[in-house]
Amino acid sequence: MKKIINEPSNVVDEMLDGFVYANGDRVKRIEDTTVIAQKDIQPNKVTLVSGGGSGHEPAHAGFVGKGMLQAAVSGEVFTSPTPDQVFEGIKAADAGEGVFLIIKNYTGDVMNFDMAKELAEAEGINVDYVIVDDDIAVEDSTHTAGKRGVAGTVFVHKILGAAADRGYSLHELKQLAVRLVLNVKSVGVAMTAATVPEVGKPGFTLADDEMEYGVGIHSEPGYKRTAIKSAEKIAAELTAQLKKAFDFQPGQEYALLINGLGATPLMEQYILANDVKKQLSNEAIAIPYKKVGNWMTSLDMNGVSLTMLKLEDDWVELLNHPVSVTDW
Amino acid sequence: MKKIINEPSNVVDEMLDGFVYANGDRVKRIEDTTVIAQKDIQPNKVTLVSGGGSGHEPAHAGFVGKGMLQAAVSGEVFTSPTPDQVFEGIKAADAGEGVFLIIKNYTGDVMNFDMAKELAEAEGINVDYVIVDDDIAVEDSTHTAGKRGVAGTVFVHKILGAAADRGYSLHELKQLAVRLVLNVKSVGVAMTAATVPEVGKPGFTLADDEMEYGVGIHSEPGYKRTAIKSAEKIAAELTAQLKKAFDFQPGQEYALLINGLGATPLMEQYILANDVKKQLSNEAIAIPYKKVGNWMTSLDMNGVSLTMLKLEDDWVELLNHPVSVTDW
Amino acid sequence: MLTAEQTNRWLERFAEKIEANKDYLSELDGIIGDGDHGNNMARGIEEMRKKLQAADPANGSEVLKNASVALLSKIGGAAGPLYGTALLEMSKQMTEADDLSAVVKAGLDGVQKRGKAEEGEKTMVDVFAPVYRELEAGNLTVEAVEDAVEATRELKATKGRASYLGERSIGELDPGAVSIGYLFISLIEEGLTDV
Amino acid sequence: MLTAEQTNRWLERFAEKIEANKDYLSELDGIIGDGDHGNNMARGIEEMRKKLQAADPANGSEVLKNASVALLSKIGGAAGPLYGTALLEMSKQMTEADDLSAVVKAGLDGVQKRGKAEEGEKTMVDVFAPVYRELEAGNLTVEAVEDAVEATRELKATKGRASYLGERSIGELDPGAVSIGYLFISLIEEGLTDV
Ligand SMILES: Nc1ncnc2c1ncn2[C@@H]1O[C@H](COP(=O)(O)OP(=O)(O)O)[C@@H](O)[C@H]1O
Ligand SMILES: Nc1ncnc2c1ncn2[C@@H]1O[C@H](COP(=O)(O)OP(=O)(O)O)[C@@H](O)[C@H]1O
Ligand SMILES: [Mg+2]
Ligand SMILES: [Mg+2]
Ligand SMILES: [Mg+2]
Ligand SMILES: [Mg+2]
Repeated sequence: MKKIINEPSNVVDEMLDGFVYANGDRVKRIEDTTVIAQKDIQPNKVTLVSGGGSGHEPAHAGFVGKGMLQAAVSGEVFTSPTPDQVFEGIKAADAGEGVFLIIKNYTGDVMNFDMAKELAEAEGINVDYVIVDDDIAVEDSTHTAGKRGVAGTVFVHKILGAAADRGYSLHELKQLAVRLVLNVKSVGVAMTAATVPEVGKPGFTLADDEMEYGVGIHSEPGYKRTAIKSAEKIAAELTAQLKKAFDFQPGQEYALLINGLGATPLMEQYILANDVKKQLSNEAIAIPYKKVGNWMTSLDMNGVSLTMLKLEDDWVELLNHPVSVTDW
Repeated sequence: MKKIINEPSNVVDEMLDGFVYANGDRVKRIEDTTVIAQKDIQPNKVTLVSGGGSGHEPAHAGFVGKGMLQAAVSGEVFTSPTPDQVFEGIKAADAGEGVFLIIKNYTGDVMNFDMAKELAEAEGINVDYVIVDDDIAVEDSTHTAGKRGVAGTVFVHKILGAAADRGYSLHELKQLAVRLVLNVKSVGVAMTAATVPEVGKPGFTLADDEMEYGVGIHSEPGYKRTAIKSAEKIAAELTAQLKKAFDFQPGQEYALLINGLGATPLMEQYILANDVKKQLSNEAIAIPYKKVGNWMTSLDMNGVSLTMLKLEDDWVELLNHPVSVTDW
Repeated sequence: MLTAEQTNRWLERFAEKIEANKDYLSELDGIIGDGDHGNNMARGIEEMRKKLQAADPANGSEVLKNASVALLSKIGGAAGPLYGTALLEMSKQMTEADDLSAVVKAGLDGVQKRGKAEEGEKTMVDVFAPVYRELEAGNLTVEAVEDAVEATRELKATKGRASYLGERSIGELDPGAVSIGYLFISLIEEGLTDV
Repeated sequence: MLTAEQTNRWLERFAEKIEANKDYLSELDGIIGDGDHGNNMARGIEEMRKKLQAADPANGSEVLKNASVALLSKIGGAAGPLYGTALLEMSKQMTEADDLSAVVKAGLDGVQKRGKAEEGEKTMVDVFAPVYRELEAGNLTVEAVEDAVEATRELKATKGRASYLGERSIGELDPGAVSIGYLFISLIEEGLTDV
């Protein structure tokens, strides 16, 4: 295992301290917790909390700051944080107008965030939430009832963050969130599995000439294992999946996210972007917003995912709303 | 070779098209060239051009935009661009007040940029330049007379970009650049070598339990091969090298850049940041500016580098000067 | 109701089994899940031990409640809320009746309410539910628990686990079933099923 | 001065050798450099062929100039400016005198001015310089070129190449020395050293 770490059981704690060391002008760590919170949270606005297992950096701490998340809660690697930690995150974020939770659809995350919500409500904090299940690869996969939550969550963070910054109420955020989740879909491909530090070996094995479509960000099984394909063929497969799931109609507008899973260089992500462009130019749809990079990773997994969000109303504007976070 | 590409000989062209597809609101590709240029360059300011071989993404195209570079010129993978391409970059960037070139110290880059400078001057464009040689790992390495130019170049881009945006003349930029280069030093470590697509295998081989200090961003040899060390030990070694090279004095201020080389997850970079923090806290120096992430990569190399810049005057302010680029 | 001392013995034996089998549990989870169940449980167990040693509980219900809080705050993932809920519901039930099968039933109900899994979906429910039935029938044995655990091998993970590679999960034990099995085996080995 | 036809034959033979040895050149560069020399040269050669076929040059000097521009615009890296400069300076010198050794000397001077390398630093200069001396002495042979190329094997890369792993470079040929060797061998094989 070629990793730049110390004790494998300490990676989350050390990472969070390193994160605050590097970005201490913008964020702080709530003492004795795994919560990274925005400094100087503006009062009188609904605030946003997200999080989940670690290993998806820059998600979620990299999105903490004005215009996006007010707190991010980290669990152990690929393991949902516990309710008390999420509760600490909610308290750190609360600015009096209620707290909105963005949860990825994994059994553990849903249960732990739900219990935290109960704890917060018992203390008089208004909490609402959305569960993101954008991964169209498989239904009912490992760790999840229904579809998994993956890179599309990043669009949800961005748009809800902008809306909260513009003064949306908790109720309005919930309504927007529900519509977002219905309109966001992702699908990915992995060349290699991630290696969890405490496990010390890859979550599954792919031969040197194999790749797998639809693998989850915790190395959950995908929908098809095949010989390594060209970027062109990969783009064709991934966009075909999204096309089928969305049922593209002429005149529709979409936002596009190409997401590196951790070990895939930006060069390859841009090559794929070029092939996605060619695929989508065959469709009578417009892509007024695009983003490429590592946003929702899976440790050192080599692979990429494609996310599309069918745009409604002023969502492009919200995507372009200025933020002050570490990674956007 | 597990890469998401098409024809290995086409990677640069496709990457550039993908880059423009994703970031076309900010940048354009000059037709029939490998130049990515800023759209709507402000008149009456000195403009900045940088570039070099491809494979270092987001360097250099990711830094094109207001406040940083006005054009980036890409060569083939790990191969300096040709003089005519650099000349095209200079012409694309020129806004009438002269063009400043930021060159990494490799024999090929220096010669090609120098010839481009002659071509531009022959057409009446004022050109000046700086050669960045921040890598303290080795003198006179493969491809370089003297020290190599690596991630410290990114600080040079940022500070000179801000200074140009504030109206520095070509002469003032040159003076600032010379001082920057004297004050910026880097050193790195690699766990694996990069695989150039057209070559198809790693540039050198490290055993499963080996790493090498001081490897260059084109897989040039480093200064010490050793068993894999903990993040703590790596931080100790790298900061010791920088300490020796700078001769830290009480009261000095430095900017710090932790740079992932392509395949190393952000989690590990932050763990290293935490250990660097511990090392530097033993010194009577201050670190008012810090940045962590993939800035000057080496394709899919697994490794990191550490850069420090001894700060003078208003350099922190220039580092914090707002930019509108894809990756900062 | 179990005494504080009895409950401490029960949970201490459980803790020892988890620690001894930490790597085994993670390996099982590595095959059909994400390989963290042993580490998750061990983290929770360490905290539980600390909490139980520091506490001065009046009865078994309080011990379970303290353990529940400790596990909930350290396990994380899916197992954390499930163990936390199971122990908390058992703790509550213990204050109301002395019937151990009613206590286990409360835990089972809590797990199912929290996790929405039915029997047959290859989760800890597939051990929890038969254990309750055997207890009620008055013949819970170590063998019965082990049989229930073993029976998860042939189940295909569905709720929360199925996939086109669903067959990956067939032929392997469910890690949460194994770990909850240790809880009930510890109960039997400490001789607490007949008190 | 070489005629256009002669010079085209020279460069075409050179092109064939580069293409046939593209992978070999990159492999050599892979050992002591970054493994791109064969690909760099092949890219340049392809462009050179195109340019030379499209052109209608009056004499050898013009052919070399066209080739120079093509190589300079496509090779990149260190080899691009060096080949570009070498051919450009040779082209210039050819208009002034008919002496081939003076022509080669002009190329050598250009390379050294551009790249600042002395003999003995394991670069193409270590072939260029002895080739010039042999030419001047009137006995340049294929064997002499091959010997010069072979001699780079024992040199330790210094300017631009040394390192703590400098020994990596000992025992291997310098790729640029090999490729420029092809240029001069082609000249001899086309019988142009005695014209
Ligand atoms: N919905 C559920 N209901 C009951 N038990 C569940 C459910 N989901 C998961 N489990 C149990 O949790 C175990 C996995 O726990 P663990 O690996 O610690 O958490 P995670 O699945 O989040 O990684 C499974 O083996 C299973 O027994
Ligand atoms: N300063 C120099 N002077 C002369 N020749 C040089 C110099 N630097 C490099 N070379 C030649 O260039 C060759 C490498 O070319 P190439 O691999 O195409 O470019 P790069 O080194 O930029 O990757 C070397 O083998 C050497 O012969
Ligand atoms: Mg887990
Ligand atoms: Mg090169
Ligand atoms: Mg698990
Ligand atoms: Mg080379």
